[in-house]
Amino acid sequence: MATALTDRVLMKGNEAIAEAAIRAGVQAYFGYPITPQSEISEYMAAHLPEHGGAFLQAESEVAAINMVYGAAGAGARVMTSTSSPGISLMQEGLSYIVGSELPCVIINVMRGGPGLGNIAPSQADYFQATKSAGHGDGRNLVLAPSTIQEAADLTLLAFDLADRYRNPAMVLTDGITGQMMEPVAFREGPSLPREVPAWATTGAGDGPVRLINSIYLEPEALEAHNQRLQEKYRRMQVEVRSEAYLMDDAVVAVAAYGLTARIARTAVDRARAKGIRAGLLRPITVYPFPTQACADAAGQVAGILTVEMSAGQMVEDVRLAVEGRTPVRFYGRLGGVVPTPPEVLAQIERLLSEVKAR
Amino acid sequence: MATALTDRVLMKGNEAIAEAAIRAGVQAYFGYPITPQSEISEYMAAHLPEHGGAFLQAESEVAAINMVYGAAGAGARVMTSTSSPGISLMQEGLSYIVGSELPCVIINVMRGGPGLGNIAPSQADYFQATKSAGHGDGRNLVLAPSTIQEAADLTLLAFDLADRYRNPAMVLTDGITGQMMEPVAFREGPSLPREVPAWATTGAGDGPVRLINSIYLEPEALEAHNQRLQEKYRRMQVEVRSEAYLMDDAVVAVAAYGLTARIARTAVDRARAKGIRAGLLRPITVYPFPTQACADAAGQVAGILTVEMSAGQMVEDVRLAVEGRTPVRFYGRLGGVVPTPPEVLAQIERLLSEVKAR
Amino acid sequence: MASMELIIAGFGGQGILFLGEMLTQAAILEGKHATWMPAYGPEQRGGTATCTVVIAEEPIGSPVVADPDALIVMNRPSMDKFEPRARAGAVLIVNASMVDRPPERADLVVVAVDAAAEARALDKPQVANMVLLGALLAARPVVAMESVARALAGHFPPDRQHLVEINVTALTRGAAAAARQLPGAASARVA
Amino acid sequence: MASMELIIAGFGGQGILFLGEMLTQAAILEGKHATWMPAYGPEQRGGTATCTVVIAEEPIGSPVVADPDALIVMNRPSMDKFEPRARAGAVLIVNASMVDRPPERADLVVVAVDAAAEARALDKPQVANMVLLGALLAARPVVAMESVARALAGHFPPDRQHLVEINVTALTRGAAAAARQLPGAASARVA
Amino acid sequence: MKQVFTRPASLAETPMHYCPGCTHGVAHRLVAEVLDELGLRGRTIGVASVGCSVFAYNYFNLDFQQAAHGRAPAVATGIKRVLPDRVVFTYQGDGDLAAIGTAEIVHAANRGENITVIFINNAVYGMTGGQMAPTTLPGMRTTTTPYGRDVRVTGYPIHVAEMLATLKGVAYISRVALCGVAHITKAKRAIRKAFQAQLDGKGFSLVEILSTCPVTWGLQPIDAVRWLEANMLPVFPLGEFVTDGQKERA
Amino acid sequence: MKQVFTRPASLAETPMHYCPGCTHGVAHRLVAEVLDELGLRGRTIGVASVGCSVFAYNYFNLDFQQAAHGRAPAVATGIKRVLPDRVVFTYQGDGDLAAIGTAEIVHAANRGENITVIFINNAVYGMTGGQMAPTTLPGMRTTTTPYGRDVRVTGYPIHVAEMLATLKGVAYISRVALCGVAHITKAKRAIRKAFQAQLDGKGFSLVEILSTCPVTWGLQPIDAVRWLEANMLPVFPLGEFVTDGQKERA
Amino acid sequence: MLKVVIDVERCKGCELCVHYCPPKVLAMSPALNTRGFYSVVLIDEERCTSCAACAIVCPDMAITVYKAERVAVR
Amino acid sequence: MLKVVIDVERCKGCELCVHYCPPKVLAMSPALNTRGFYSVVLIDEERCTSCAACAIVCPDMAITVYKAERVAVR
Ligand SMILES: Cc1ncc(C[n+]2csc(CCOP(=O)(O)OP(=O)(O)O)c2C)c(N)n1
Ligand SMILES: Cc1ncc(C[n+]2csc(CCOP(=O)(O)OP(=O)(O)O)c2C)c(N)n1
Ligand code: SF4
Ligand code: SF4
Ligand code: SF4
Ligand code: SF4
Ligand code: SF4
Ligand code: SF4
Ligand SMILES: [Mg+2]
Ligand SMILES: [Mg+2]
Repeated sequence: MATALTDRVLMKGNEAIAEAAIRAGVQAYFGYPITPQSEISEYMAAHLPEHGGAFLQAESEVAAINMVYGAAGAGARVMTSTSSPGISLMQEGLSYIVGSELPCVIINVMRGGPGLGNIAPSQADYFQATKSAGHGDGRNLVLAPSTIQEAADLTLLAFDLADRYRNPAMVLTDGITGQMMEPVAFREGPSLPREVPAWATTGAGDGPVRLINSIYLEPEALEAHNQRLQEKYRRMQVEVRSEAYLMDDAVVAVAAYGLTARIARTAVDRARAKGIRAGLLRPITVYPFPTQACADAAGQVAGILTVEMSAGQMVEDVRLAVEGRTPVRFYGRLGGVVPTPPEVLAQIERLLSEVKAR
Repeated sequence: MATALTDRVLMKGNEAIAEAAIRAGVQAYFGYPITPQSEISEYMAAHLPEHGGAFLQAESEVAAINMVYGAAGAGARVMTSTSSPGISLMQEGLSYIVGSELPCVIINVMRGGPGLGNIAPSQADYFQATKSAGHGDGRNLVLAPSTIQEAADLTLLAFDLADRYRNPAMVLTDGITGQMMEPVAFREGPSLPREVPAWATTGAGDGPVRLINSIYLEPEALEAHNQRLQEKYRRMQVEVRSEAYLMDDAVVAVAAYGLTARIARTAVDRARAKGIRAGLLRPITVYPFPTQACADAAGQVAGILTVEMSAGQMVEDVRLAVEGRTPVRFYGRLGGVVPTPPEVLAQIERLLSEVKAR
Repeated sequence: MASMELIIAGFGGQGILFLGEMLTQAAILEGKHATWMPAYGPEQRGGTATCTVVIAEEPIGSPVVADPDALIVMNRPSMDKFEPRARAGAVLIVNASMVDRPPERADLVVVAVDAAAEARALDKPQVANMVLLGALLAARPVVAMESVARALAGHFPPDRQHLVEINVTALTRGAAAAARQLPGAASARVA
Repeated sequence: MASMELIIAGFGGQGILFLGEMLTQAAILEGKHATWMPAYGPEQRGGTATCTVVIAEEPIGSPVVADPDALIVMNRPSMDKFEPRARAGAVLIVNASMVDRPPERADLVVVAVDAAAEARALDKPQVANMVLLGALLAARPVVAMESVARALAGHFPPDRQHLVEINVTALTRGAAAAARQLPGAASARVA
Repeated sequence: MKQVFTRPASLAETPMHYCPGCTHGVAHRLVAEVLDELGLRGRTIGVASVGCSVFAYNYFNLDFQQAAHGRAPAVATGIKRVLPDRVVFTYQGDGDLAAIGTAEIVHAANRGENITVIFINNAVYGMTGGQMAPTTLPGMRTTTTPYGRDVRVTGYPIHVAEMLATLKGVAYISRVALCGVAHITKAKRAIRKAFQAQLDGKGFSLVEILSTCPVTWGLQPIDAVRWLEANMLPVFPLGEFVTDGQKERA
Repeated sequence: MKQVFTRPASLAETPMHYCPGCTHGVAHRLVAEVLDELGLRGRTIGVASVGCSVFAYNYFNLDFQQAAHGRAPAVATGIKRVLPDRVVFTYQGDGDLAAIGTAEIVHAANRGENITVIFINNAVYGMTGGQMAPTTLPGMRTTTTPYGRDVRVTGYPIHVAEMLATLKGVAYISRVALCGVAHITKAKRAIRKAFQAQLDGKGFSLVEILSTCPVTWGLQPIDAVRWLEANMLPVFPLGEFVTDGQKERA
Repeated sequence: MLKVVIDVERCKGCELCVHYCPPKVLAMSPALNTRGFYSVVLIDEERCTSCAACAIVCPDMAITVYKAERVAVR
Repeated sequence: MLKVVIDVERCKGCELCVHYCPPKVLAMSPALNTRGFYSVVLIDEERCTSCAACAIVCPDMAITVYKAERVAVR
């Protein structure tokens, strides 16, 4: 799989995601334009039909997610992409998708909120993505790429995980990762065409009929269904992925994901350059969350600094993992402002001095 | 304010909420039918016009929440009500409402999910209600009544808090509390008509124009706006409310809200009858969450049992408050199944024996 | 006895919710605490209906009852479903017109009333539910019959007040039928 | 020097994103790591445009640069906004045709090129951006001019390959103009 | 003895949960008969909506998807786009299709989405207990118009067939009623034409079916049929609004 | 010297962010002139939508609300229901109104909601960079129809004015175009009639305005106007579709 | 076998068939089925024409209709 | 004062006014405004009829039009 660095192509994150999906064998894409992710739709419009897939611009995000439901239920590899307000509109559909256990991929290129906000990068939809898929107790699998290479790789992985667990998989990224360019090398997806699942409503033949459904009128039946789902979420824990950078001898850890993680990485490098033993703990899956990795770090470091482009969301998962065993501090920028390496470095130093003072 | 017990009227929770809203001076109601809360709409249809208010059945929950936005922005006391799938559909509108800082009241009579689920009671929308109002970093104020009297009282309070903080306030309840009857005595709301806020777009006169808006294109401007919002959420912490029942000498605490809390209360009574020093910690506001009350309890009891009609949501807030200082166990029923007092009692006993075994 | 955890179960259309409501209202008129909780099946018609009523002197915790100390079962499926859940010593009122088997448990106070027949005797089939409520109150006088009469009076609009009487008559008929089956003390209370 | 954190800023329509892309592509062709990050204002036309390019031998952390070590400023507002942010010792390439003031800081390596005039001299106003890139590479040869030429060749479709030459010419003109202002060592590298 | 009336194979044995006399059951049977007659059972996918017909999947002997309230046309689009050679239909009520699902039905029609829509107009939200629908008649009492629908406040009964008939993607649209044998027979013909349009690849087809809801109307079943005849027929004229849309427009 | 052309008072001084030659600016001015002439400045509330006109509130000298994408008619409804004696209008693009906002516009119209809608049809999503709109012409290239709009896949340009004209709650609907002085003058007359209908309490009024988007069409402003004349006028016929709806129907 | 066979357990007693039977040969039975509904009986088979109107209007597919087979006389 | 006054800073150089001026008395100016747009000049005031066509088509309200006031001769 190792690719010579020069074999890589320079691509926007949005386009790399679209291309990765095509290579993963996506058979249908339904979406509605919204900045900063419209390039995904545009790339699909230009290229998916030539690969035999269906591209359709839906009349809204509500329609798009329900088209995804229909196509996924009919057994196709399918995806949609949008940005924050669009994800809000998809909450009901997502809940139906988790309830009916349909595999599909959703891309959220987060932008500044709340409301119309702006089109600058953000990480303020973390709770919405990780804590629940709409109403009810459903969950999305959530993958958070930090580079464009990873955006492509995780898009591919998202399709596989979605199929493996019959569950929506979300790639949670941001306006900068969507809009920036970086070299990327593509891997090919699973063998095409993948098998049509037996549960899919393909209207084929005279065998027993198939049903895609989330209504269970009897509480006991709905409870049993939910228990199955919860049991599945527990099984998903094996998919947890995270990266530890310079954590071996770290006395202070930065926890961050996505764009913020790579900014934090530069800050960690600068801290090391100043002789501070900082490390980076980077969740790659944010649901399932790398609780164990955080808990382990808690036993080692003098403090954890969580950095997000939000008012503090992932930091709750860090705190839940750490359970008070080490101080957890938070640094966030809001509304599309991106933290810079010097800012993060300053926070690392501040955390250290705070910890020492105690 | 004390009312003779016999002055009370027997009413369904849904109707009591509607009547309380009318007494609070609600000027407009927009909603879309959904079980188990349609009685709220029906009561409003029958009675709001005679109080000079506007009742309109919207074409959807999406339309309803945006009508609420318009009416709230025009300075009216306004509310909507729905149940879980409808709340999912309102996520974008809610995010606009928090972003534009509009006061309004939203009732969520939770039902079994995910997806279409069923119409039985549930508490599985806790994360959705408390962690974020749609995309972005916005928050709802969230009140969780445990009796019908409290449903009426908290509805009234919701209007006041909404106005005080220019923020949506949600009454988070469930299908049983909405459908059951219990005696209720009504308090009158704030002086009517309340003053039209100066920021409202009333199209009145030739003064400076007013604007209701959530777009701030410059990241720095949106960050400043968000910081104002976060500062407001910090101020809201003074509104935290919870009830401690038999906690003074408790060695084990049950944490539960809403319907589950009253079931837990019976279980606590039965535990006491068996000589177990159990107590109940009941959040009344779930956002802001009574973190301090939980933290205090953590210092006192040998363990906390959190009971919910969900797969475990509020328990995260309990854990965040407790920070590992006492074991926190969870007992949940799903999909519309309601935990019974004997089940909860068994869990209390189990927690105690577990704790003793250590 | 001032408290009760009652489940009423049967077909939709048998007046189950109304029975529960009148009982609950009667308790409230007496200054007690009370909750009324319905549970329906999905169908608009012909489904099953259940109603749980809790009456107590203290504020009520759970309106949900797992192990009732009183039961009114209006049809066979309800009998099959709820009999096993009753607390030891609970009162079980059986609608003999619709339940074709005797109870299996020996630890319950059982009263079987042919409510349909009693109601037919009054020429008002709709009041079978009040017959059963009367039977319940005979066995477990958690509220006074008089309070139920007041609740009924409060329920019917002015132009339908004449219906109060027939309902009260049904109540007393049910109580009388039950009294015949109950040990002396309880029947004395009914009189 | 093998790494660079560059911000290019000016009006939309000045070819800023393209400049950045060609530089980034050149770095990649040399096997380096590189990121290109745009930032626009809300307007479809006439707004401001910024592009950040980071080039490094190691995987790149932050694609966001707070304190650039290289700057190309294409108009006065960009000069005002970004000059104060440059790291000490950074290279500052000034588009003299649009920036009507000298820099205020003394700790920067400044090269001012009248890019419009240079491009006009080539009868191709559109290549002003390449003139500035040439100037940058003269001052900070983070990639070889040759690699930019290859990037340009890779960019233009077959029927527009003739445009490669004029762009390369603009590059070298810019480099030459810069060389005249730079201390000996740097200008030697350009040759 | 020859059997002259048989249950269609596309219908399952499961007894239906509908209220006594509710014509949802008749509509189900007509669709199933048409699918049988056209030989489509093995290649059809139905989409159930949210309304009293939410359990339609239990009654049809077909692959089915249950769609979110109002979104059946989007779900059907998703299916049809990935399985263009299958027959796809939705079965939707007037709350589902004409209120919350307005955008989805309009755009499926406008795209000429090659699906068939069975649209049950009973002038009310049946499943949730009888609230006003967009098709509720002026003056009609429902639980959310307790004093009768006031058109000045809530507008007029919406004419879905006529509105969609203005869209170019539509191949077939008609309105029929389930009152009496003759109308039921006509309704079946309309349903057949609608599916035939899909089979011919002509685009979007829809049959609006005036149906009874005895329970929420508060009427005995036969009185409900009479009420439909007396009150709904004058407001919702029967007939074919588009018969060969795509051809005309090609 | 007498000033024969003045900025209307209902318009603020703020320079507009629209691209050179974009006729959004003309539409703004016409609305403001009408509000001035009818003396409505002090009692009007505008609702901006999501599209290039999202900042309309900066340009109108009026109380304004900015609505979520497509939901302006619902927001306007909320305002009008609590302030029935104020004048309320929405300003929406074709993506906003005819795609995501279809349900809200149809139901506002059907309810006869007493508001005025200014509907800018430029056949494209301007703000997001030129994707297909429901009104995009057959064969037209956009960023999501890179090979031209294929009507078999995406359907036909939707005719909003004609579709809404079938609804009974509508008092006034017309379609005008912003190409040249005569058309602009007619457009203003239509806008005036629409607001007059609201003032007269007649119900829902809408003016569909064919407008240019030079940038995403890839044309110079004057070529964009010519393109509109040559390509949009034949597809979207101008005229009045409903002129006194409520009266006719009363 | 009767010309009209009613599946009593499917019947919900809506009476639509009774109303639409042209010769009026159907009637409500006084017996309840296990779901609590009265169902329908054929009271005059003689006059039944096997026209199937009852089955066509029955919403619950509770009716099967048979016709005496006659050898077609061409 | 000129009959047609152009607010150079508002003008975006779209040329619509130039095109729609009946006597063609407007032209693009070679100067850029501070926002980077070329703007418009009145090149032949004599022939300007103060018809306001330019102002009516201008999307940016960059044009004010004046007319010489004549005493009305009735
Ligand atoms: C998002 C959402 N909103 C509301 C509901 C509640 N709901 C269920 S069915 C229904 C309306 C059904 O009416 P209709 O479509 O006319 O079907 P009918 O029952 O009359 O056949 C509603 C509003 C829901 N399930 N989901
Ligand atoms: C829920 C949601 N979806 C998508 C968007 C992105 N978006 C912004 S404007 C727009 C379309 C604008 O097109 P139109 O309404 O035609 O207005 P125009 O810009 O052409 O004037 C879209 C899709 C959004 N802001 N919110
Ligand atoms: S409520 Fe109405 S539509 Fe629903 S099943 Fe009953 S009669 Fe039919
Ligand atoms: S993108 Fe189009 S509609 Fe938007 S401002 Fe520019 S020209 Fe106007
Ligand atoms: S077949 Fe015809 S005649 Fe015989 S019972 Fe049925 S409707 Fe009546
Ligand atoms: S129509 Fe069908 S369900 Fe109704 S009474 Fe006749 S047989 Fe029974
Ligand atoms: S007023 Fe008329 S004549 Fe004068 S410049 Fe303008 S368009 Fe031309
Ligand atoms: S129409 Fe207006 S903006 Fe365009 S060139 Fe003329 S004055 Fe300038
Ligand atoms: Mg209906
Ligand atoms: Mg547009």
